[in-house]
Amino acid sequence: MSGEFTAREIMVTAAARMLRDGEVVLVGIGIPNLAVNLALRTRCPNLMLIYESGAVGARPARLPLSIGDPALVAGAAGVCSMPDVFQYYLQRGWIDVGFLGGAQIDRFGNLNTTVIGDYAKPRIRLPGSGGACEIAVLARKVIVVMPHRRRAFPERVDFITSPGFLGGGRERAELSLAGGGPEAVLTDLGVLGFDPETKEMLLVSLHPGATVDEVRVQTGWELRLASPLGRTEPPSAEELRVLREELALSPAPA
Amino acid sequence: MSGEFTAREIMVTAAARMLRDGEVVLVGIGIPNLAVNLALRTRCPNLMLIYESGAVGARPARLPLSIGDPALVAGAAGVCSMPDVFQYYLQRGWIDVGFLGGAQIDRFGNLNTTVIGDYAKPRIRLPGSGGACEIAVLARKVIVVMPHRRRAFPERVDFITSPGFLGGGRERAELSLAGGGPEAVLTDLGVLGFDPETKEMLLVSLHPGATVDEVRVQTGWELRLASPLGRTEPPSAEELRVLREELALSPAPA
Amino acid sequence: MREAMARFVRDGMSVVMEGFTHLIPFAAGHELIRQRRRNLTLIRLTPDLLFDQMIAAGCARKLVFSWAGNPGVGSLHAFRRAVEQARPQPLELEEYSHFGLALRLQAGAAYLPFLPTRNFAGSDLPRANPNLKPVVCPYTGQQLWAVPALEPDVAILHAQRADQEGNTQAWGLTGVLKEAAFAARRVVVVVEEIVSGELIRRDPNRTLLPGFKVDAVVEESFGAHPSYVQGYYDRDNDFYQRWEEISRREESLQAYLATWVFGVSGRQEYRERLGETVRRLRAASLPCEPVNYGY
Amino acid sequence: MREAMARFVRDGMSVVMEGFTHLIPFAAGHELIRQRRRNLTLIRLTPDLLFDQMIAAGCARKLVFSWAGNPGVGSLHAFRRAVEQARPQPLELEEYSHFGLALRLQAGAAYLPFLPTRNFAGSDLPRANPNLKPVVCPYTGQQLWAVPALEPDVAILHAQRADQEGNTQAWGLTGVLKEAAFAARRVVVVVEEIVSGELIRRDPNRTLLPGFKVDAVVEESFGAHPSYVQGYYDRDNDFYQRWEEISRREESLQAYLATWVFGVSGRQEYRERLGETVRRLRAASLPCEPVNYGY
Repeated sequence: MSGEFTAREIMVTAAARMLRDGEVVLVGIGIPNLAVNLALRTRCPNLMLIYESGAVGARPARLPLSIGDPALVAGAAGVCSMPDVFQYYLQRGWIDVGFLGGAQIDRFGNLNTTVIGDYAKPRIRLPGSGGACEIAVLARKVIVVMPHRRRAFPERVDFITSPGFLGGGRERAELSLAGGGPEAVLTDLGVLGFDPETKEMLLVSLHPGATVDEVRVQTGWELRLASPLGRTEPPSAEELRVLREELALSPAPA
Repeated sequence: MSGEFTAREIMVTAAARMLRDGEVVLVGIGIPNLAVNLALRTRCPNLMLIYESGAVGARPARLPLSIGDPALVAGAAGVCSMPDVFQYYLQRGWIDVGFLGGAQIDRFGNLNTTVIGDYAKPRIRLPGSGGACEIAVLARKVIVVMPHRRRAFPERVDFITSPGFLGGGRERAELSLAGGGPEAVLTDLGVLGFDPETKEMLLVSLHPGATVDEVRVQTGWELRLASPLGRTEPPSAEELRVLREELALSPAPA
Repeated sequence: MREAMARFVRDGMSVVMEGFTHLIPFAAGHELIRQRRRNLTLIRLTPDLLFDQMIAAGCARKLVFSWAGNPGVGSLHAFRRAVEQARPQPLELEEYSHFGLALRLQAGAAYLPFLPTRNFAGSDLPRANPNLKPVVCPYTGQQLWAVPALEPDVAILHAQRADQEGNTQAWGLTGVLKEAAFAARRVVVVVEEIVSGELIRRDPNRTLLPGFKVDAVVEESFGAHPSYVQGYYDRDNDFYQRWEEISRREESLQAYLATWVFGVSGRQEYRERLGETVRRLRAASLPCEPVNYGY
Repeated sequence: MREAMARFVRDGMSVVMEGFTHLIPFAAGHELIRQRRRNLTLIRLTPDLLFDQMIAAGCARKLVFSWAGNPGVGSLHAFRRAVEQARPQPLELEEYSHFGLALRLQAGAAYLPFLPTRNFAGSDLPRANPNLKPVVCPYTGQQLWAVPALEPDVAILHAQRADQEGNTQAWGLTGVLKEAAFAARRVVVVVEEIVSGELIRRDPNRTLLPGFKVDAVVEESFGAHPSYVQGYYDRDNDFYQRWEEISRREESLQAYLATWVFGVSGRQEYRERLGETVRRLRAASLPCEPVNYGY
């Protein structure tokens, strides 16, 4: 971690920078919510925020603790039922970007939020899919945000809750999944992308202060590096101000 | 026609008497609408009126010309989309009674509102199904109201828009149609029902002034009679008052 | 209106124009007639006077529909002339029931290639329309019927109000407006009033369509006449009844089009020509009680 | 509340209690715990604190769900103890994604034996749950996934208001409330206020459920706490965060139930015990503008 910002702050900032103005974004709670709200208040004033709870075009006056917060409804452009969100918005192809996180992500971008261990007799029972499976299958692109820890980056996830590129290569394409799959993984150490052919995860850019060794120690397979390897621009003063003041992000480590 | 009421009036009255209080009724325009409103204002104050347009629990302050009249919406208990009407109300089995009419009805209660003549090159092009096909298939029971004319009562309809008992006997049951099929046909001459076994149409009751001969002349097959054959109770003074004053039914012949 | 129709509707396109009795986009239809669009595939549950006029004007090659009548009055005569006598030109028909066509739009809106239904068993409709196909339930083994998705090139819809971003609110009967909008590639919404985003956002549950699904908003007061707009003006039942007389003969129908469609530059002139009728149809005041969105 | 729960919910039944974050029927759940219902199949997209409490109280034999966490906070610990350690008893799981479970209710509501979706391809969920089956599109030949209809014995739902006939209005997030109600054999609605039919009928578009689909209406002010009711009271986010601490150990969770569920006769006493919290959560005024239903 650099002296002037936390690991969590650069992770959120890097995620926010993945968004383009005018995109329709399906927002989850926690870091994705922070990232989207940061983008909305800096580079992307016309981002369209949709929550799987049914709040459309939300303009929350406070940072919501849940994706069903009343502040997401009051002042929203619309409210719709959850069957409408999943069928008319997500399945129909209107969601440009879906944000996901998880307990595990693997070499080909598959995500696990279901169990650690065997499904029938799990060592740790996680919350499950929620809307993650359908976002992974159907959103035009997926952005993953999660801290970079070795146990969270195994070569194969214990359970594919939300499909990435499956076994890599053309496997996702051959199953005709409607959405494009993961585009980037933002961690507290760097920005990762996917090889266009093999669909294997690549380290694209290192955050200030992080090293390739550190990333490799925290990754459960031999991680390939993009060439040339980039350096992430640190959060700007304005980005930090919005995060700390407007979004009340406490500067605790991620 | 008897001296004191018109053929249309007894047809509407007979139809109204088929309803039981508290039933959920899918209402069409014209005679069904008159019948339901007559029942609502006389014997069945708790009838639940649903229009396929989506007006639920309507209490129209004026007699609607169309099933989408704004008077059906103002003061209604609810409004829903047409997919909801067809799926959550009708297909789900919540419609106790559907009213239908048509250009033709046959010996087994099948209705035609599509074409006279061949489908590809029709002699007369009729409006088509609208909601009639699904009402005939899915409503718990169907009540048919139409004037008794030989050309409208052929042995076989030119086109089955709305299935009754098809070829009779167990044919409807074998196709597993969710609804029970036609229960009665109310004409300006009498009340007709269906044989519980053969599902053939029977004359159950003659309206005042009508004769069996007259009915037979106006029916395109050898119509069987129920035994004993009933006599329809004429419209009461109260029924006529509601029809003429509250529902503004002009005393023109049907 | 002129620009929106010219920009979004081209000859040969499939166009869904919905609104069940309520909110029928007549102003848009008249503009398409004036622009002499041709070979359109016109899609509506109830073709109504709107499509009767467009058929008479020669805009339509094909009709996808489920009930072609003048509600509570009788036949659509231009429709019947086209089908029975191929005048002014033949009209291809693709016919459903209301449920069937609504379900096709719902499948299109959900980007599903088909949806199942318990409807149609025993009816001759599947024989008349090969688009209705059997499908077997993977759980029960029972046979249901399926309809294929319908994805029109353009949806033209009328509503009470929208904001500049296209967030559209409608109340009263909404029919299949939402399904038509989500099923179509492009969406043009005609509204009685363009209002502030602030007003829309004070009651988000009234929003039928989100702005990102709407490609253009056209403000056209009285744009649904002779149909109606709840809270704005009543249905012109007199005109629906007069249409029987007007449309019965091709000449009187063409005379109607010459005066009321080709003879006006747009809806404003149409409305001025209606004169007293506009006042007669004006809606009474029947406001709902506000609800609280606070937390 | 006591009579409604006793009358409609019996041991062994399948019970859907919906409300996505908003309108969660806690008062009803607490009453079911007090009545010591057993062997229930509990159905909710997000089991939330409500089912964590019911699981801890021993009401549940089986859980049908799609996301079992404390939103924005962490785990549901009673749920995890049941699954990971079979404490206080084993809990059978039937697991979907939100879309999948919402679609099961939608199929049930529509009386269809199945509905198709483009979801699930590539996920391990179909391997974990044999209820997800492939289905082939009769038009395109492509493989989709299907979910079977879900038809719970009872739906228990919370809403802002209803009239004596059961016509129920809700605004803010409505999640899968409508689908759950139409899918279930019986429906009990808990509302903040029973209001006049007149008020309901002044705004029919707000009606979520028609009276004939509702078997009982229970008036229970503050009945959704610690979740929220738009326009009435805010979500008790503090309590959601405190639940992490309360539920982490079985003893403290049972102590909570002893005080706040078994230790009160009903929601009124619960509310009195909350004291200042009730005032703190009271909703601000943020009314919408009325619309006109005149014609």
